[in-house]
Amino acid sequence: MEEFEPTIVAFVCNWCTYTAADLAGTARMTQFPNVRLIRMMCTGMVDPKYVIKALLAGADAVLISGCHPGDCHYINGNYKARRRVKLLQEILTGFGIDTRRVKLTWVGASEGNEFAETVNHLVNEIRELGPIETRELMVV
Amino acid sequence: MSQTEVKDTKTKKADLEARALADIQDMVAACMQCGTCTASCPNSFAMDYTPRQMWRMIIFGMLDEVLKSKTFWLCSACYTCTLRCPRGLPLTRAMAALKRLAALRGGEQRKKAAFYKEFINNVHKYGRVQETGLMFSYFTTMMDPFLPLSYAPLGLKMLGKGKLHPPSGAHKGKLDAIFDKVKQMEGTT
Amino acid sequence: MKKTYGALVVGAGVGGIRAALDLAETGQSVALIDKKPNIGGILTQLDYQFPNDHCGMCKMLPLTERDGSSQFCMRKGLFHRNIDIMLSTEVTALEGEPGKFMVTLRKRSAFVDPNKCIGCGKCSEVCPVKVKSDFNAGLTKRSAIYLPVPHNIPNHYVVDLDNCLRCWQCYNACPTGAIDFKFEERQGFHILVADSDPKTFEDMKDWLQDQNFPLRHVFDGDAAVDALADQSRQVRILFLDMGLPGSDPEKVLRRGLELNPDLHVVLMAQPDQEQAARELAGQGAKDVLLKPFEPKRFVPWLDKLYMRMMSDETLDLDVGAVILAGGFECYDPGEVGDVLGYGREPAVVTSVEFERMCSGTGPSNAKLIRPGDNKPIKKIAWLQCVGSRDLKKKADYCSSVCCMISIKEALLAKKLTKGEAETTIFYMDMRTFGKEYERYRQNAEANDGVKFVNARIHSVVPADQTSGSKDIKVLYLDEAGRLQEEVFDLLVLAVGARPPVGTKELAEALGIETNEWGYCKTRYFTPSRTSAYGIFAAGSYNGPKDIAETLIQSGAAALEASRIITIYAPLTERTPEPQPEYRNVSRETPKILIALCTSCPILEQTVDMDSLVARLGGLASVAQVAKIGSACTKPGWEEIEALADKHSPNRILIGACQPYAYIPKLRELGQTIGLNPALMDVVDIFTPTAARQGEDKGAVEREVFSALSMASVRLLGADPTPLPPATQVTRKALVVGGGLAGMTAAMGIADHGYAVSLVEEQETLGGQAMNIRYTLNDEDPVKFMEDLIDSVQKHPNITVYKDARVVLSSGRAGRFTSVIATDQGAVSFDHGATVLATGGREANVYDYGFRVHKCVMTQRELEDQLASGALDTSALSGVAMIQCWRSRDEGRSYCSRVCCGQALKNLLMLKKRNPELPVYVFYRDIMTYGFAETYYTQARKAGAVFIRYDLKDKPKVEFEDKVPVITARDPILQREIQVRPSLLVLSGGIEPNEVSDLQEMFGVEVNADGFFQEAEYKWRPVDFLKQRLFMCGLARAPGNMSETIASAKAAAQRAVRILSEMRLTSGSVIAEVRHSLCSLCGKCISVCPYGARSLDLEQDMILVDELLCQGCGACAAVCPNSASLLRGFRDQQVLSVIDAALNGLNYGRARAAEPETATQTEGGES
Amino acid sequence: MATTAKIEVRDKNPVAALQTFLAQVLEDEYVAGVLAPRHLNDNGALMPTLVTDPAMLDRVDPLAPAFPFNAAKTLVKLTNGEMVNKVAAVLKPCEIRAFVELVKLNQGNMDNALLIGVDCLGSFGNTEYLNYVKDADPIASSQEFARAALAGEESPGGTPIAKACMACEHPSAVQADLSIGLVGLDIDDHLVVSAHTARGEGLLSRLGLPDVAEAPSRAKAMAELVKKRTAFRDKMFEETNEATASVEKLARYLSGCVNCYNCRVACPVCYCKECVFVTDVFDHKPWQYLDWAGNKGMLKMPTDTVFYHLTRLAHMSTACVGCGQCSNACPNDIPVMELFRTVAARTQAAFGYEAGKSTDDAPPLSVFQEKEFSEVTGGVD
Repeated sequence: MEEFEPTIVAFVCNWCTYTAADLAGTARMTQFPNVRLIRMMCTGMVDPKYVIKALLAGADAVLISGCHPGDCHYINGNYKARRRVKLLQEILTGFGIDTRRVKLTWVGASEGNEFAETVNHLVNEIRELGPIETRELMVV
Repeated sequence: MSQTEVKDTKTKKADLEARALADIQDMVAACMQCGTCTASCPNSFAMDYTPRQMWRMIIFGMLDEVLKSKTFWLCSACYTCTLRCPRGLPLTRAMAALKRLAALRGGEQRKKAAFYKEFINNVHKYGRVQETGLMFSYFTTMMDPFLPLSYAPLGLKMLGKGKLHPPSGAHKGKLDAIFDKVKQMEGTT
Repeated sequence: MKKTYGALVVGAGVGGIRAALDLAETGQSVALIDKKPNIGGILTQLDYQFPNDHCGMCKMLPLTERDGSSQFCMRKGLFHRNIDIMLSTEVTALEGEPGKFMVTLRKRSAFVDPNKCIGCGKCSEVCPVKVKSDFNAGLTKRSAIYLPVPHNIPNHYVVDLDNCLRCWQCYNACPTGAIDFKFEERQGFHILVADSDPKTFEDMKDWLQDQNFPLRHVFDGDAAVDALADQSRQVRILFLDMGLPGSDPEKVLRRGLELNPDLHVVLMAQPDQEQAARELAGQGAKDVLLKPFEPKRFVPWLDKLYMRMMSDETLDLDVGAVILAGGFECYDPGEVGDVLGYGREPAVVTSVEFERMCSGTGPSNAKLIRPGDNKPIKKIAWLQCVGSRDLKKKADYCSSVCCMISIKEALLAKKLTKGEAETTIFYMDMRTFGKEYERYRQNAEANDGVKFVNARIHSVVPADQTSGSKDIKVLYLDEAGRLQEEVFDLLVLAVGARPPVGTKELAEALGIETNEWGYCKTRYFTPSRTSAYGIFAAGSYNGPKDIAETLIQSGAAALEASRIITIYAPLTERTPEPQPEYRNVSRETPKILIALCTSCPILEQTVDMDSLVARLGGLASVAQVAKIGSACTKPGWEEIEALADKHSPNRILIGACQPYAYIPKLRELGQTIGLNPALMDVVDIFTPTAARQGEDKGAVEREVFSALSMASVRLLGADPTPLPPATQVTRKALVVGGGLAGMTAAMGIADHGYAVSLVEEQETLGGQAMNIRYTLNDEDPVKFMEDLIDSVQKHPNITVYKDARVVLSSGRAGRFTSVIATDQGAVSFDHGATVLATGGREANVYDYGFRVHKCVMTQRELEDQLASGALDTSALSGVAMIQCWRSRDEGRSYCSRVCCGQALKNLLMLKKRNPELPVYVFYRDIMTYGFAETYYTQARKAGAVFIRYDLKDKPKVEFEDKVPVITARDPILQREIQVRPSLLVLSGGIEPNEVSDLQEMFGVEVNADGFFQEAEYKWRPVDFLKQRLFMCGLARAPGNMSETIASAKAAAQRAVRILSEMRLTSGSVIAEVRHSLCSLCGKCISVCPYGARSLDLEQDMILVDELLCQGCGACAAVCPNSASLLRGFRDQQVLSVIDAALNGLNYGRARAAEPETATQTEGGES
Repeated sequence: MATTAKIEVRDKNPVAALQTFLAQVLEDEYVAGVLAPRHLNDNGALMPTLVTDPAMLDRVDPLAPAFPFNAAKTLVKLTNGEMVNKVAAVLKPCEIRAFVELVKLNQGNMDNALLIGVDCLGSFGNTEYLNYVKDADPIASSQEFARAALAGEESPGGTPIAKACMACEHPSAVQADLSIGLVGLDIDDHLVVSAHTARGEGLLSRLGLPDVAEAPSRAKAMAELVKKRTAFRDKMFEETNEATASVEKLARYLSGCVNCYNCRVACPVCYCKECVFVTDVFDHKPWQYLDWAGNKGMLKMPTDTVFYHLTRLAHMSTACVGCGQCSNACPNDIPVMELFRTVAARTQAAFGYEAGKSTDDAPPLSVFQEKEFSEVTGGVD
């Protein structure tokens, strides 16, 4: 198997981070093939079961990225997301899933390079951590 | 310094002095104390009151204290403050007006005004500055015996460099027309 | 051909966009033009804005009819079905009268076909030209073909013809041939050379042979005239030599212009004939060229001339009204030799340049490093009032925004350097007069450690010449009068505002007056009307403003424009455009059509299309996978329509580039083939391929396949059931508060033909404005108020309830019912929108005992006595005024903004009546923002003495036998001074009226100071968070009469926006409840930020108000068993998208068999 | 200090004393009925019964070591609507705490219920209890059990009490209106009833029971009991953490699960009418199963097992009161309670929230602050 390429599912908010990702994309900043962007209306709508589903289905990390606190188009979506990610991290650490595999970041609309750096940093971090158990293990 | 009483000078309209002060006040009334004039004045290090404090005292009408200071005497009219004042106030003209006001008031101010007076008369009389004639008439008006001694080193150095011109009538009367015109304009013929 | 629009908005900055959106949402069609090649104005360069340091431009987007407009970040761009955006366009002429203006526009082409350009950037890489990029305020370089704003869409490149060297390298480098230099059309572009000396013609012939222009040569005047007359080969450029034999050049010129008025005549003259040529040029010749020519200059010049003539198009529009939203330019300190070292020292930058240095898309990727030597910046100074409040620079006005910009930039610098940066702001008056601005400044000073120094830097010198370090030493005079020197890494000049370039020409073209500083002139009581009726000023066009004021001014201009349109060019009752009936596909088995756009060659090269098409065919419910020409052109689109008719799919997925640009097209396609646009989607398959030409095809194909499979699986789960029916709107409005604001708002709404009930608590209308007797700019407020009250009472559509209060209000969006208790009993009133204008009053801030003294009064009482003549000014010995009395302090930490203006007004009136009267004003910061600064200068010239104090030692007031004695410390003289005036006037500022009952009735909040809390400081200044409710006047924030009128008109426009809709439809992405699953736990009610959900107790059901719901999905995430879901993002859809994303990724074992054997096309059941 | 009163116990029959106490409560016009555990058919199971006729209180036995199911959900049905007077409910502490959580979720209504808590000395599993009372008089065996437990016996009457009870650190119900103390008292002499709320005090004063001095032994005994149970609980946490330290171990831990979702039905704080795992969201299409199988070459059926447990953890771990009914209800004896209590301890500690403590503290995911948990976003808030 050639050198391990981490797979990342990224839930990005339609307003700020999707714009930054688009900017990063058009300016060709990110080079990582296995990053899958899923556009949500707001980080506040990322249901914990989506993150669990992604991790069980073999995603090495789940990135949730949205507007900076205060910038949220829907006023307070990002604050709710932060509490949900806190809950998820507390639950999943118990089962050997490193908290760094569920990452919440704030990326503004004009921060194309910031988004690229966040993705690069996360991919390198996961590359050290190694593949997630559920990549090989059939658990459903 | 105890609290100084702010005098309402405006009521005493009688004499020339109050009117002159009013003129100066009009010149500097729009000052917003930004301090650019003081900061850019080359001589401000030697002044007891900075120009900015000077304008402030004028606005408050503290004339006596203003005339006691030597700030306006040190102004060498380089016009930097007028150039850079963001409110476009004629600051150098205000300094000159203060000099005239001090000279008008006389008293121990007279001595300070003496050098200026003698200088103008000297230039008027000889058509150019006659250093020896100027200093001679200055020492006579000052009536201070030690004064010439303090100027001696400066005089010798100027003599060495050939700067002390002997009295000569070559340019006599050349500037009379200018001085007459000035008198006529100032209405003090 | 002529197009008609309701309104023309000139300038697509934030003000222009707001005005255009306001009009477009009421159903008017708007032409939004901008001379730049991008929209957004200065806001494209600012990432964060005060006072809450967030961006938030997208909150301007419409809240209802969301499908009609763009629903993504405004930095990317804007589209709205009623707005046509024309970039690089300027107004050249305007005739006609309000309601029927004929406007001619000149549209400069960008020489790049927006449909073909895919933003790959190859052209700008090869372009040799490197000029200063104005997007990065000159800090970085850009080439002649460039992206005006990196993140805007449509993201196509633009050729800057002025700097272009015509080397054609970009033309050859462009993969999709998007750059259009009109090479073929050159054959028809005849050039005639009329010169007796054959050498000029020969030279031109060989210089131009690869430009393929048809050149012809004549030797004398008559031959030239005949050639010009030959219509078959019409001459476009005539090179006319001054020494032409036969008929003299003048006759040829006149004859030529008669034959063809837009013939471009170039006079060729020897050096001695230049004078004669210049005179002749006066009669219609366009250029004069001195012989001999050299090719290096002549060929590019001719090429550019040709490009300009061929590409510039003039458009004629019929418009009802014109709104000017040109914004403002920043003062360039480099223009005159300034002592502050700008241009000489790299460490001296302007505030816009600093903004770019902090931005992610700026030169240094948001790392604070100094241009020039890239030294990390730690110690920064700001100098206020550079180019404003400066008579020398003919700008005795305050630019109102630079103080707040500097504080924000200081906080931004601290944030970027994680708090290490040391920031100092040098100022004269820190003007933080806006809502919440004073608190912003106090926080910056107290918590974030921003130092404020009251001094004016007078010169900047390099820190030390020897070491060549770029640090600078700044010299200033501190308060105590000592000369200070301080070394900084960076000095930011808070540059003031200037009217936009070209204002004078535009003003002449439109016939409007400008004021002494060059801004468009508007009157005090009609802040948005220019001197020409039917033309209005929005945003900062009539004076520099911050964003909230800009939007309010734009709202007011929009109201005036829409009033003109409804009165002069009455729209037929706007029949709501037919609700498109979509085929109900909920019964059909899902059939997906996937169309792949293959126009860009890159896709072909990097991906093996056949295997991709095959794999896509294997996806569930995919009926047909087709390759189409180029989805961005008309023919490509017809191909999709044909495919849709042939296969009648109920889901359509298109793989193309730049999905954002397709959203309006999907809506049209939906209408033509009758399929709900929510069942269609566009996926970007270009970006994954762009970067990886070299890599192996498999990896790239997997990327493209995964993007398409995720989208198709999501479409599969899309919910085809039609949207809930639109709600009827009661087209009446309720205005609470009969003061200046309430009456103006009522008039604004009533003029549009809607019924308004105006409820006033007192017995008489007028409120606080009745106490204003005269204004600073000598208008007559008393007469204005009388006329206003008279016209409100006579207005057919307004019913006024005096001495009445609203006691109950309930109902759903668009249909409210309120009960008004009047002296003749209760009246119930149905209305669709509500405007709260409950106003404010002068703060009664009196310390114990002051009230007793007759010689102490407030500014309002002083104004009364001055106006009524009760005060005999000659009997006064002196007047002292104390500003910020008990305001901008812990109890009330906000600036009431009007008291400085009122104090100056009274002071100038006192001085007018008794010039000798000494007046002392104790102040902290004189808030004469905007053009009121001139009155501050006048007050000082009139001899008023201004004494600064700060919170630490306020002026102490005692009374000695009935005369106030004020002791204070003069900061300049560093001495206590004592003033014994005969009159003491206190400025206490403004407090909002008591609104707790309205708060509870309408469910609205107030901020810490008691003023209404708006939905968003900057971007929705007159809306409440609860929709259909608007606020204006003093109840929103302190403001003078002009600002109150503007906010009232803006609120009226927002109300008209709702009443103008026969039926309000929501967006397609809204929440839904599956009642069978719902256990009424109420989690979704408390989580909804818009209060759009309510518990209906009778039926025990959770109701979603589909107009308030903005589709954020918070309710869907908080509901454990997805009883509450968001249309378009149902759990099945998202879970299957996650599966598709991870499906087929490089799992340990390569996927054995391709899924041909898996269920093919028709197999998947619904 | 809560006002307390004494319940006289005559001829060593605390159950009879409690029955008379409950009869007095029933007389009070404030109370419409009493929900209390009652032996229904001589040696059969003991079930919560709504008694309105005081005569029927004769077989009521609050001391029985039986916990058929968590009565919180029943009380929800009894209080969820407009009612004139109240229902008094004799409940175990974990039932009361579960009810408090359900009130916060707008399911139950605290105003219509009068909660009477009884010190809980632990209960047997349903089948163990049936054997325990198979041939003896149930009430006598309950008293015997109580005396043995109070004396500190590990498994009174030979059978061990349920693990959930052994690990439960809330033997006495502080949130109830009235709570009957057993721990640290001689239950043959007298019982102590203390009122914690205004309603409780009102009712207690109306009953006119004699006063009693606070027995120091009660506090000491209570502390000791709690210490013992906490020790057991912490050991259980370690074992469970060890047993589920990786996803594979978790899968093995839950390998017996057949997605019958019985643990959800038994769980008092899982309030959904239908769990999302039984709605249409999770009935997948054949091609989906084949795709999943294709990924790893095989696919366990039924799917969404570990996914279900993890999602249930995400939904209700912050509300888990540790009543143990989930393990009790699992047909394949999967130690669900241990897993859920371990994770619940972690999540509740993370948000500084204790389930069932009081109706005032809001459930953690329904509120948020502007500046919190910056470690989640890498130190940037």
